[in-house]
Amino acid sequence: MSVLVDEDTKVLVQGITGSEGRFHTNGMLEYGTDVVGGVVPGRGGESVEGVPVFDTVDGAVAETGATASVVFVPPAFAADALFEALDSELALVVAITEGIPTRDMSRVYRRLGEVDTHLIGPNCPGIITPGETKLGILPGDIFAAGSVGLVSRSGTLTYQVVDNLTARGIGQSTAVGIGGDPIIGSNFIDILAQFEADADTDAVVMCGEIGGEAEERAARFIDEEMETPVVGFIAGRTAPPGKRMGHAGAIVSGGGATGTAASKIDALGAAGVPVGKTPDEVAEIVADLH
Amino acid sequence: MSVLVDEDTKVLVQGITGSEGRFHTNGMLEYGTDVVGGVVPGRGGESVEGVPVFDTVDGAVAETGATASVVFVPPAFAADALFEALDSELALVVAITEGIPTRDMSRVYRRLGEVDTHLIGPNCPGIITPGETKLGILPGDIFAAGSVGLVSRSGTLTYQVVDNLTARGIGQSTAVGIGGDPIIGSNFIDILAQFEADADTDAVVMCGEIGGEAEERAARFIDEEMETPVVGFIAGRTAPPGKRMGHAGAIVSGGGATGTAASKIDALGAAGVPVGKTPDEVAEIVADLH
Amino acid sequence: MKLHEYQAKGIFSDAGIPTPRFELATDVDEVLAIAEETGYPVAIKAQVQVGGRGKAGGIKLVKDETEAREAATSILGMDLKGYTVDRVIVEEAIDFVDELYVGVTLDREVGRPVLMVSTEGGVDIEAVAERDPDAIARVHVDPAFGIHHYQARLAVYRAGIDRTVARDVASVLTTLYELFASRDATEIEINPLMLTSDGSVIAADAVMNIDEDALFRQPELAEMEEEATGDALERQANEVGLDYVRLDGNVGIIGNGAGLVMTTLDLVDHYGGSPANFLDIGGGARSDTVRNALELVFADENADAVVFNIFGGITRGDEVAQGINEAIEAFDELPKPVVVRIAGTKAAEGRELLNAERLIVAQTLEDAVQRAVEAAQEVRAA
Amino acid sequence: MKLHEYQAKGIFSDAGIPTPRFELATDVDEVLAIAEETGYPVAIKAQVQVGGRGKAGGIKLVKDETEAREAATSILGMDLKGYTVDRVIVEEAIDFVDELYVGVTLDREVGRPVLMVSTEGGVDIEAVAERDPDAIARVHVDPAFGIHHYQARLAVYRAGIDRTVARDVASVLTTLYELFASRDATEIEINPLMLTSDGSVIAADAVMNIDEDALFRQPELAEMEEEATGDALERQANEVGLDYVRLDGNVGIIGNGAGLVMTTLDLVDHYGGSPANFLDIGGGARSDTVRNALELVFADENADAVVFNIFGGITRGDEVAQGINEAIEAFDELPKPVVVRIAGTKAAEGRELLNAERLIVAQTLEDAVQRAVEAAQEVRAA
Repeated sequence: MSVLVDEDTKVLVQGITGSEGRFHTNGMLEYGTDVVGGVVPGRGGESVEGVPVFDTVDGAVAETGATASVVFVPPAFAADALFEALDSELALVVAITEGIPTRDMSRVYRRLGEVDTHLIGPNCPGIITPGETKLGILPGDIFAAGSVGLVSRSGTLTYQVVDNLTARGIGQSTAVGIGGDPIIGSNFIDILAQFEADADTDAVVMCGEIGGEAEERAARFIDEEMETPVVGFIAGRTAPPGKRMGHAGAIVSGGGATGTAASKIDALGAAGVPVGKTPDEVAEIVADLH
Repeated sequence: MSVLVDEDTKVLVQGITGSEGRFHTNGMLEYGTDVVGGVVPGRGGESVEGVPVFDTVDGAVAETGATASVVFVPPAFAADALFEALDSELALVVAITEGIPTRDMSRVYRRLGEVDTHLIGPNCPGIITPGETKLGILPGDIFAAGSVGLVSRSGTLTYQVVDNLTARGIGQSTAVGIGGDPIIGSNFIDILAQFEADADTDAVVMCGEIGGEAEERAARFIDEEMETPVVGFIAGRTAPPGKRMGHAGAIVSGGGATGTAASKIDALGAAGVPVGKTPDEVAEIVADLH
Repeated sequence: MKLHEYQAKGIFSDAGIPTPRFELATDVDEVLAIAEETGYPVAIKAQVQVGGRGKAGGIKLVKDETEAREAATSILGMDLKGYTVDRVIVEEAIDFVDELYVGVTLDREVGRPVLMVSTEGGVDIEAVAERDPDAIARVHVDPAFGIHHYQARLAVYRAGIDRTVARDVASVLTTLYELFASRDATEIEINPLMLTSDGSVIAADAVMNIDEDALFRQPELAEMEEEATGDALERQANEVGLDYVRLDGNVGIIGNGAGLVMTTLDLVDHYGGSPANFLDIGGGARSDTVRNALELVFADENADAVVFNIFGGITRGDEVAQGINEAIEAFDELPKPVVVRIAGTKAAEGRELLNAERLIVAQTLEDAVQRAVEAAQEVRAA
Repeated sequence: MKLHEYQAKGIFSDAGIPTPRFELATDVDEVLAIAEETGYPVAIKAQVQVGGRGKAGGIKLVKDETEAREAATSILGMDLKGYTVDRVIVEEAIDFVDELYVGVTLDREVGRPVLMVSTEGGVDIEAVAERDPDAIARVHVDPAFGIHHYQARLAVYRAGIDRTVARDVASVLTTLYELFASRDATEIEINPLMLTSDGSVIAADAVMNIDEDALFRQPELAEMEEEATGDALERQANEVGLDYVRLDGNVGIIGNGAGLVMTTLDLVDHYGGSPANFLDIGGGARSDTVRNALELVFADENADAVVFNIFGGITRGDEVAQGINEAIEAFDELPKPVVVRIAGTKAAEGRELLNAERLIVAQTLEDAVQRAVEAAQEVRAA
């Protein structure tokens, strides 16, 4: 009834002693996430919110049997923490950190291609399987368990769509915020493939936005590889070309044939994906599917 | 009747306009090697010994259908040439160049693990399938076609052993000089595996020398994986510990349990590999096998 | 963060890439003095961080003092796509026989830098890319290994650069890549790279965009950022750490999270309004951030009403409401109608708390946007 | 190429690794002056490029001028494993509470650099490695990416270094790796890395071996190489670009190719002789190289006869013979019997050509070695 994470996921928090790490560790524990350890070099032997702290990921994995990690390490040190996580062969790494230099992520992404680990983010809200576990900073109480998968480049927009879904009584199997940075560990296709393979996900909501070609490629994937119905939403339909809208992903390059909201909506439409004009219309379309 | 190269191998020479490159291109052409092109940046459009020169390996492969390359590029530029060859997806690259910095080779070796190309060398005499083709600087006329494979870390020692084999009427399927540098593209095991898989190689001569553990590991491989009989030779039985004997491979570290001639001869013996005391004794043992 | 041409050119030149001689000037007399010293003809080029300066009249080639004075007078102080030109460079004119394009950018699709070379320099390279993609040779660089020299050569030979200058162009390209990596650039290009009659190459323009997330380790470039000019309101936003994007409608928009703010823009349009701006205040809603955001939109003469759309997320709705109430206390009077919508965790409690006397409290996103559009129409009609 | 301790320590210190104060001295007065300036106690350490200096009496800790004079007098000029000590360093004595080991070397088995850390510093690390391999923490570095900081930490924590100094030790290790990569080292280590009572770390020794194949891009280190001391004959060989390895037998050996020369050594032993040296003249046999090689072996008082074993390979046997004939013309008289064996391409023609009046011409490798062993025995007996 979920992808990538469930109640058995054993979670490390890298950067657990920082204010963000500590705060969200608490939030995860409250949600029921099995946080088995934290990692902060030089702080091994301490504990945070009752969770033991280790000096290295390697040591933490050996001691706790962790299978996943959530990274709150500050941008200047985040890439190092990600390499450490990838080299420790965790099944899943969720990078919450915002503002990691693109050059660092380019190297991390290169390494990611060589290991079996899934990386979500960076600069993302994380991943949640409602009622079981959450890895990241998503507000647990707006989610409800169910069978609709959700994948989104954006944080609060994800919450908005979930809110509309939950309000209509539509629960979620797993929701994944993949982040909007220029280089991210998992793209739409990676997550859509997970949902397609999940017997308990019977529809998927995909929230995209202007910039890049990720939505266009996802549309081709949906068309060619997916049976599970997908409903789309694209933010930025009214954004003028050449203006940068907040995070790096949200920019429309002037004159290009791709990257615009129109191009994305057309591509999704051609793949048979209905695209809602408002978040609530998305929920309405999903409700009609059921 | 051979491994890695045969009469169909189409060969590029990287560094063909240098004196070494030109000289040995001539030698290869005389031996019958199908040298289809040379590569020297800025010299595209010229020709050397009737062979067309290209500016890039990529361009040369596109134009000639080359499947292998021999590298004579000077040490300071050799790693760049090797990366270029590896990225062009040639089946085989033979690096003759002596004196490539170890750091450069460490990076090349890292890249090698990601591609399907076989690399022989560097600092090696090359590879020959007698009567068909040679890639490198081996003196063709001491070889004779036959069914004994030969793999060696050393150049002139290879020739010596071949000379003894040929003198006794024992021809060779393919002979490979893998080079004696600290980091080489193909080790004994890589080549032994090729010979084991070759229906027309019915015995293998392996010439090792002191230093490192390559022979010990090869012995384990022979013991566990090979049906084809192997005859060994180890140079440096009388070399005193701690002295460096010419190339980087030939040094016995003081006191270590491996790396000495005794350790290598013991390991081979334990794997059922007879080890000749002189090159001629090697040939004699091979003759007895036949 | 886009560097000025003169900044990027200085960096290129320090790294060994040949550039024309140039000097920065901020008034007409300075322009004339430098031109005299350099020797006519010279180019006078507006230093503003927008594309298409040439077409917009921001670049003039002048052959004597009269022309120079005229050009300097017209360029300095001119409005170039919303930016006031306050400095120009005066640059030696180059006698060229050909114009090439060389650049390095991040290819997001593969997460790697890509080298680009074309013989079609001196024109809009994006137009070239669209018209004839094969006219640009592209070679990706592995970010683990960094550039191999052969890759620069490969790009140059593939692009069909003449063999006589191939080595020089490859060398410039290699240097560009090294700057791209060492300076945390996201884009770096020379267009045109001029080919002179004596067979040498020279960078006639210089573009360099820096990854703002990497400025913490690029102190020298971070200082340059401070020199950047911009729209007054955008500068004011920058000073308080916000990113204010001006648009041309009349409904001011504040929200948290780029995707949600864009969605708010889309809904404004959907309900017949037109967004005046884009303003993302990020996670949570601390009262000082809210106040700064409101001040910016209040100062924007285009915005007739404001919609404030916050999704609580981790921050609880009641806390958000508290922050907003505190923020508006700083204003004796709210100069424009402000519609507030709080959603997410404890949203109902938050809405209860909001100061309904001064704010228009909306229930849903749709409701909020519709009321803001109406309010703006009323203000406009008044 | 192994650097002197003082050279390596200088490089470490420039890179920010804490080292004791030290100065180089070449005579006793200098030693005393530096010791006075530094303040007793000081360590006086022979600068020769061999291991086990301490055990051999090449390192002395002295507490006053009397001891310093005595130590300096005994160390300067002493013979240390065949090397004459012509310089020492005078170094501040460190009051330490623990000794660690940190190093970086190439792991040939995987073709990658490996970081090494142990709490068992100050002793022979190879002995530790053999006795208790787990006492040394090892972490490989990917040569494409270079070191990640976490890798240094991982090695340090795995080795069980105390948390209070872990950060400092990891920082030293990271610097060592960066030197390893940027200076083309093949081995680099600090043994011991001392831990002082105030909780800081300091490099009490410094080992750095440089890849000779990379000296072309390490001009600063290439200059250091010239300072290296060595056996006179080995130095003479170096000057003509050859590598002369002294052994303790009486049959001089020259050949082309390391494997073949080693095989010749083995055969000398096999036939009851004992090799006096190892001398590889590389590919071909140009007459000046042959002459240089012969001069070296003639100058080696241990060698009573010489076996010259050349496998023609690409170079034809007749050309080799020509080169040898030309080379021996430079000698009025050959001071020792020289047995020559030419094999390979055109070997028969070559043997025909050889000057049989001055040289002993052998047919096979076995033949050549046996005749050289006999000749040496005869000389010895005479």
